[in-house]
Amino acid sequence: MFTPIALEAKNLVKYFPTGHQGLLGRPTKELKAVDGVSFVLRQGETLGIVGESGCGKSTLARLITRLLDATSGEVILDGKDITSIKGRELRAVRQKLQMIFQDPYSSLNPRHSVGQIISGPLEVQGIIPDGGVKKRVQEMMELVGLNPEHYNRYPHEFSGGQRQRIGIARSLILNPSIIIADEPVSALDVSIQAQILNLLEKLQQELGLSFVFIAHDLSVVRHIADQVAVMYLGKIVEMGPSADVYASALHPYTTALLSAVPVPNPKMRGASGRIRLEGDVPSPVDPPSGCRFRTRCWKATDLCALEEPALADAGGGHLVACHHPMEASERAGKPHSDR
Amino acid sequence: MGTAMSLDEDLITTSQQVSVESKSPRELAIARFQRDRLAKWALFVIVFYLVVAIFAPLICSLLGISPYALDGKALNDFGLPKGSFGGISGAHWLGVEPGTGRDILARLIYGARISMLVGFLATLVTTAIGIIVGVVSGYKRGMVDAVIGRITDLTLAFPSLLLMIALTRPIIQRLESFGIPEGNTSRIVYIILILGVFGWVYVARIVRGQTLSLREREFVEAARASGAGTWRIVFKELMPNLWAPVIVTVTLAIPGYVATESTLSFLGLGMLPPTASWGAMLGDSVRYYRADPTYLFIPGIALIVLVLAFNVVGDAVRDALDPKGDRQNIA
Amino acid sequence: MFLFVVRRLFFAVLLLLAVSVVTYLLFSALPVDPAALTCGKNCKPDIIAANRIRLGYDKSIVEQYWLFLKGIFVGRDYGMGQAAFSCPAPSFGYSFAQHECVTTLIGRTFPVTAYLSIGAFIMWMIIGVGSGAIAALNKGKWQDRLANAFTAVGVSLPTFYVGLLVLFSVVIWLGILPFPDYVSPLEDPIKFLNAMILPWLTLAILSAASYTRLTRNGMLEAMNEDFVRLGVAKGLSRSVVLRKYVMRAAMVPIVTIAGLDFASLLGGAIITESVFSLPGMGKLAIRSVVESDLPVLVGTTLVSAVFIVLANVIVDIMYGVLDPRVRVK
Amino acid sequence: MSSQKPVLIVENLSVSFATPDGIVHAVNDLSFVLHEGETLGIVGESGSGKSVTAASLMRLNNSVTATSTGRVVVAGVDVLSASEADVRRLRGSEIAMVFQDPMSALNPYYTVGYQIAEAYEVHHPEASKAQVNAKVLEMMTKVGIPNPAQRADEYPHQFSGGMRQRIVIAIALVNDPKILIADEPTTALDVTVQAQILDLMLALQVENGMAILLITHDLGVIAEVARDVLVMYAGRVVEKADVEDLFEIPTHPYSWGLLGAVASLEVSSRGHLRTIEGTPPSLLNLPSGCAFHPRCSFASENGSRCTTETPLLVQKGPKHSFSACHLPVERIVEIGQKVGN
Amino acid sequence: GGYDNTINILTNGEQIAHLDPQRNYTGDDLAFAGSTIQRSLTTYKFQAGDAGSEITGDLATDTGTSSNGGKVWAFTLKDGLKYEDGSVITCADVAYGVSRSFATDVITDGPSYAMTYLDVKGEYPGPYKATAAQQAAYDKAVTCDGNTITFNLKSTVADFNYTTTLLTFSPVPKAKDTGEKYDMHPISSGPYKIESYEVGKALVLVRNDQWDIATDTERKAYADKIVYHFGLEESAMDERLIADSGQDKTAVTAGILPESLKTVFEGDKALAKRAVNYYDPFVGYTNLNVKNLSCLDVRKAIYLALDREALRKAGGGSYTGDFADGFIKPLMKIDYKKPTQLAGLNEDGSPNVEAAKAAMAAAETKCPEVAAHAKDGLKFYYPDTEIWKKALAIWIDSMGKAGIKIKPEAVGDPAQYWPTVMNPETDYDIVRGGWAPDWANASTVIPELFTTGGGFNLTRNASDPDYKTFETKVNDARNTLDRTAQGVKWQELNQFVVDRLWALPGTFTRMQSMWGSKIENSFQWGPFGAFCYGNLKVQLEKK
Ligand SMILES: Nc1ncnc2c1ncn2[C@@H]1O[C@H](COP(=O)(O)OP(=O)(O)OP(=O)(O)O)[C@@H](O)[C@H]1O
Ligand SMILES: Nc1ncnc2c1ncn2[C@@H]1O[C@H](COP(=O)(O)OP(=O)(O)OP(=O)(O)O)[C@@H](O)[C@H]1O
Ligand SMILES: [Mg+2]
Ligand SMILES: [Mg+2]
Repeated sequence: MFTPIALEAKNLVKYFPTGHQGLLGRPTKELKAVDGVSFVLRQGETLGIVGESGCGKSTLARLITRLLDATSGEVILDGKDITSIKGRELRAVRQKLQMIFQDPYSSLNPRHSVGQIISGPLEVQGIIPDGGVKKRVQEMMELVGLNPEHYNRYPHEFSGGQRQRIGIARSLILNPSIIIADEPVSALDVSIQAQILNLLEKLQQELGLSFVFIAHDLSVVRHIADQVAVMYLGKIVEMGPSADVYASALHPYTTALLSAVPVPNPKMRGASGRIRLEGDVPSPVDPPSGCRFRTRCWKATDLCALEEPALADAGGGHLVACHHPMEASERAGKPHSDR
Repeated sequence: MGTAMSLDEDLITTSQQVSVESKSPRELAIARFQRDRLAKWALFVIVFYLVVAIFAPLICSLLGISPYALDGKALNDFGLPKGSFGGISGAHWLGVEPGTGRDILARLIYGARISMLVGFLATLVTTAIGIIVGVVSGYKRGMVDAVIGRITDLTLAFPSLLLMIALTRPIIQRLESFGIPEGNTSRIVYIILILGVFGWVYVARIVRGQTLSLREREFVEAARASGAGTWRIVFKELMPNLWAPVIVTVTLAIPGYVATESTLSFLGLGMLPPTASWGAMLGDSVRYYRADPTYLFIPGIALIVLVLAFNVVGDAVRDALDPKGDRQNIA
Repeated sequence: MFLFVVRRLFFAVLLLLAVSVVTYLLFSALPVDPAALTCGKNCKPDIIAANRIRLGYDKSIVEQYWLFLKGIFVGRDYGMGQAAFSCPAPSFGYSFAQHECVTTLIGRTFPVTAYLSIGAFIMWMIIGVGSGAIAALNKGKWQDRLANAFTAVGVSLPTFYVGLLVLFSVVIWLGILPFPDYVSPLEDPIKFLNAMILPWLTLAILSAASYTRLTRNGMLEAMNEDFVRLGVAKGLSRSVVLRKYVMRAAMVPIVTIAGLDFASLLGGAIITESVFSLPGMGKLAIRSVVESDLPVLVGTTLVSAVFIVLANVIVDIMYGVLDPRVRVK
Repeated sequence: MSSQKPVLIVENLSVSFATPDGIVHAVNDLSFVLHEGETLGIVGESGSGKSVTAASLMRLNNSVTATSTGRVVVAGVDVLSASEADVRRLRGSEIAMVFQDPMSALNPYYTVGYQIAEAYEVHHPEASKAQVNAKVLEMMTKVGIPNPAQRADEYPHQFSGGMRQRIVIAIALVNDPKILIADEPTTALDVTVQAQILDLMLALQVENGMAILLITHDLGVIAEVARDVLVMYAGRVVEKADVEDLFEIPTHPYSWGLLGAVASLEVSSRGHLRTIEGTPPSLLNLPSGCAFHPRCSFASENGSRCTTETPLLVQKGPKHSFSACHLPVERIVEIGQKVGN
Repeated sequence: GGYDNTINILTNGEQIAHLDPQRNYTGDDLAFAGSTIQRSLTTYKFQAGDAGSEITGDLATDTGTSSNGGKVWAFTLKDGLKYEDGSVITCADVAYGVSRSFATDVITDGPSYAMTYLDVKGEYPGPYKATAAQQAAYDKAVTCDGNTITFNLKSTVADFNYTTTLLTFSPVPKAKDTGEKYDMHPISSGPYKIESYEVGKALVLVRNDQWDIATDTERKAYADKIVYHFGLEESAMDERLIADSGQDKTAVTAGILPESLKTVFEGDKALAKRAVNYYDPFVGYTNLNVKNLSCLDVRKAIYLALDREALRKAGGGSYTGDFADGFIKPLMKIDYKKPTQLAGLNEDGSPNVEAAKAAMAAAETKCPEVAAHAKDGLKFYYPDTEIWKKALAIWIDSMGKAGIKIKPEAVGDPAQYWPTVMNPETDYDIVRGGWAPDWANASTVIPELFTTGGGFNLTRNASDPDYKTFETKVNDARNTLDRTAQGVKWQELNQFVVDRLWALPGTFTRMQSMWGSKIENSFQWGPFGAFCYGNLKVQLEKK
């Protein structure tokens, strides 16, 4: 654990005002999209964030990249809180901190050529690289596995995987040190997903990048992440080294999540010990008191309703926020033992 | 899993691009447009009208006609054109204007200048304001959007035609006192101004709607993430995506404004004599539906042809620009 | 929902106040002196001065506006002695050109405009939605092109031209109908219909256009929706799917726009009323412009603003009624 | 293979679309049989023709632009050539469908109860109001919607994605169809909800004995649910096998790639995932011969055959696996065994 | 079939300018109100042709008696005169009515003859504001003695009994006077009364059963009902009369649009029989702003260059009138003599460009500033209608040929035209004009149009060196008691103005009217140039 810290989030909170009521139509409620998230991203490592739809993953990504302003909390980059910087300073930070988006279709401006798209950040930052913009863009294209001759083509002429490569090239052109990837492969076909994951890993190794990698697919995260954080309703419920979390999940939610993933092995069909969660994720407008997962948790007790469990280290940097973490014995029937 | 790993290498082959040679959106749009024969004709009509308008003096002098020359000899004792079909003759191909004997063809050609000028300029002004306001309010949302929204409501709440008429004189006077040349110049400026004041709202609404959906697209966020400011996003990222809806509005707006000019002319707020405009011709001609029906139809048909041409072109352009236009249909 | 309506109404009232201020200011800035206009041909400066006082134009614009506003709620008196008269609340002022309280004038002309608007509305909805549906169901075929051409011409030709063409062709060339001569429907419904059918038709031709477009595009869009496919997959017949699924979805934007169009018609179909000699509010308004009859001008402008603003509120509420997704918020 | 009686027979189905850019051959020469109570899975990448196939089975494709050939026989009726009235009688009663996106599959303007009732009434015009209501509540209860009496009067947008998909399933099953086509029924849902929905479908299948045609791109889902599997690539079936066989000894290079590319929870090591390089072909301009050959690393083993000759679907595996590949059986089994579980 | 015993009057106007008798001052409206709902002391005979210009007693038993050299006029009211409510029409009511015309702040637009002629001492602001003393002063000027009303005038007015045909001298019962609003519902003293009046829609007159035909020698009241239809589309009106169906068979309309003239008069014979084309009392002319155009040569150049023939064609051709030779129409008989015309002016109305250029050349040396002004551009105020647009085009074209420029100044709304140009602050060079005498005496023309005190002087000629001479001559003519001698003086004054060209003579207009096939008695009433509305008759179906 001597790797230096690339980025640190401290107690990040984002509430969205919602619900119009009252004569003047002032919003009266708050949607707690991200509610006190802290993590540390170390240099050259990948932090995977998983969680179901609406749990606040994208909001977290937008908070870190300053696409949204945090309600409270800090994002520390190079020892400095960047949550309230503005103008030139912010623009400088943006060189270091880039983002890859989920949808390779909507994240590329259909009216811009590939060259324009990839060089966009250079233009915005007012950087003219040695050898000219075009050369640099073409280098980037080669790096991500695109044919540099396609410089003048338009996004619709590319397949989903290639488009995602364009997006990646755009995020790399400023030589960032940290990349926040918000579900970069969710929209892609399986065969293409693998190409992109491989590419990201290759880039990380070659360029020494640090990644925050967001996904709802646990298998994908497992593949790429060093550390994993599991989110539920705006909070991190479990976080730790990837291997630990997957092998011995402590939070009931993590366990359920893992067991819900269909296994591509018909022989495992109907395996016992599968945990099926009831119902849906509650509304983030008025989340359950105490532990937010308690409404769907089979282990919940009265305590869970009264007291919110803190995210505490259960050993080896494996953090969990649960009053009744899973025991080793409970995981016995876990379906994912090696075959 | 060792076997799998070795196989991994087997499977990786560098395969070349297999996508068909495809065109840029622009080329694609042009190709789509060119497939539409009707649209090409319509475009030809518009260009023809434009050329005629621009080169009106040249064309008229080539044809040896003038929009101002009175020809009392072509009129009978009642001031109506002599001969049948509104006095159509070798000298006056489309007949003469009742009352003055001026050549209708020449007036139609010159009238196209004013009508198209008003149509195009008014459209330019309304779309320019509309686009900017629409994009800004759609993109900025919040306070800006709310304020613009209230202004929109306010503008829409007024009966525009009534105000247009009521304000003609005072505003023209004001304009002239600002040094805008008296006469038709100040009238054209007024018409464009007032159409602009009331017309931007419609464009702005459409553009705002489009912008609202565009800004949800991730490429806008991507631009922000790379540090782009509002202006860059509005002009570089959003604007290029707004052309399709805007072009359609424009093609409907131009003939619409030509019609408005004629309504104002009908209400006695048109161009000053002896200037010809289609509006004045329409307003004048309806009175001769019995005495000189030929005259009644000539400016009307000229306008209808233009309107249809714009419409066909507008639709074709929209279809051509719509990336999924051709694939959208079931039932 | 209740709060929503209250809030919308509250904003509507604010908006109307703003409209009234702007209208008042705008028209006070007109280079006409109402006092001089009411003073007649053999006018002398002292008469103008007297009239100015009698009409309240001697006061500051703010005070005038205040009196005007007050008049709406408590009525207003003019002049004194035997020549005095008063306009009871709600008073929008007094028209010297027509020797009537503006409210009376509006009250008298409004029904005509209302009949005109309602009839035209029904007609253009039938024509517009009908031709839009035909166009959508025959996308790309001649029916579609025809509907398209029809709408284009409708949108772009000036009202007076279409109106007069309709009038002349139906009445003079074809001789199908007598000349329209407005009679109240309460008096003689047949004559009333005779007088209204052509103006209805004119407005319908002009306005149906945008509805044809809206319906066509709305339906085509709806046809691509998954839920329409599910409707078909349920085994529903084509007509049921079209009606309950496609039309229903296409109707929402149509109804809302129709509400606004209807409201602006209520403010006076100026040209149509003039062409067909209908004694409606539009004609009243245009006349007040011609005669610089400021009180009537302000009054009609405000009344038509009231309709538009109200229609906006109603449309918002309708939106909720029509679209359950909006309703619950 | 199932010995039960066939409920759906598809023979040489081809579907093409006339687009301004040319003819899109979305489905080519597809044949399969679906038996009573059976679950047939179709996997394939985006654009491989899965949804078009599903739509063809109910004749939902646009009649103007789509041309379908072949035969689709349901309850003795050839769906592709029957009259509209005949097809309508089948839709919803014999053969029903669950769509991919529960967010857009329900009509936003009607209550969910109404939409279920409507589906029932079309095929039961004689049913009384009370019967219909009872049926609605029964179905909602069946698909696991708590508090059905109250929720029947709510609108789709008031339901979560999972709940909506349950409603869609209720609509599909209200007439006890013999065939249920589920076109990516869980793709839009979260894993925990996906698990709920899959469980529900299987439970209902057991109860009703219907046949399910499950379309997905998720091999995990296939592995959990399907009995037989069709693997589609570029509008063609490239492999047809029993699910266990497929995972054990896949017999087509594309299947190999697919299985290999799946990031698995179990792979503890990080590092390279196997990939299928290149991108799926354009259906407007399919590669000659085997459509997969430009992405296939084994194509060279067959000389120029792969680029000139379209392989037929023949039995290739040791078991009942059918594959459309020019590689010799031994080579296929050799590689298939390495790739399989 | 399809028609009743109802006269339908069609107009595109929105209302009758004034029904308040003291405010009514338009030929057509005077003919209408005076023949239907209001009676004055005297009236023109309800007859066609010259007979129509003769006056007779109306409320008064005769045409009045003058004394004191025409300074005192007395009229005796007939017996049995009643208002529509049955109350008796008294002398006091007439006196009160006349007094109303002094209240010019409320009673606007009416003729001001009562104010000019009556010998009221001191200020009299009309009955609404008058103090007791002021009222007493009025009551001295207008006195009642039983049924006899006596007017004391400031000076001799030889034809005061013509003045009393104006409805200014119509009675108004004080108790019923609603001031400003009286205009909408005046109490009837004639054979008809107002049933309803909606501006922009219709005025409906029905029989007034309190009116006694025995008291009235002129009014016949044939029709049961008279409906005035307002706000009709202009061209539609002509079409309705041409079509002549249903109710329109008993319709009349004043004025035919130029574009319909050919159809009406040269189309169908039967149609031509239902129309009339006659000289009305109007003279159309063009005012020149003498203050700006202070140079006679420039004015001559304008007149010579003007294509009057083209102008007339634009307005409908020769049917619409003859080229005027001055400002007094031959109809005026005794006051008319053809003036000698400007040298070089073409009789046929065509322009004389050469002469115009010569005049301009002369102006260049004599009055270069004015000539320069004319070249720079003369402001021509015109009402923005299609016909006037064409007229302006002709003006621009004709003047251009003589090197004179016209700057068109459109007054958008025709209704605003007069208020705009009458405004002393409006800086025009040229404005149109048109005037008809109040009665057959040029004293209601020349002084009105060309003296500074005139009600319709748009020539701004006070600065002209000849003006003083002119004014003296006018006063002389006015004070000439002998009508023939007076007539000669008006003839000379007409020549004087024609020579000075303060205004350019235009046309002696003719008026065209049409009526439905079932209308009788549709003669044009000379003094008003209008139908004698009250005596229009419906030709009822023979049963
Ligand atoms: N701009 C916003 N205004 C209001 N609410 C928002 C906004 N953005 C997100 N939310 C809400 O915040 C919550 C978290 O949203 P977020 O997009 O971060 O979730 P997510 O984990 O990324 O989900 P998904 O997997 O669907 O992308 C959701 O309930 C969402 O509705
Ligand atoms: N109406 C249509 N017109 C033209 N082409 C169509 C039409 N519908 C589908 N296609 C084309 O047919 C091909 C197969 O589409 P289909 O929707 O069946 O794919 P899919 O396998 O369901 O993919 P996904 O996993 O993305 O749903 C695609 O290339 C698609 O573009
Ligand atoms: Mg997200
Ligand atoms: Mg699909």
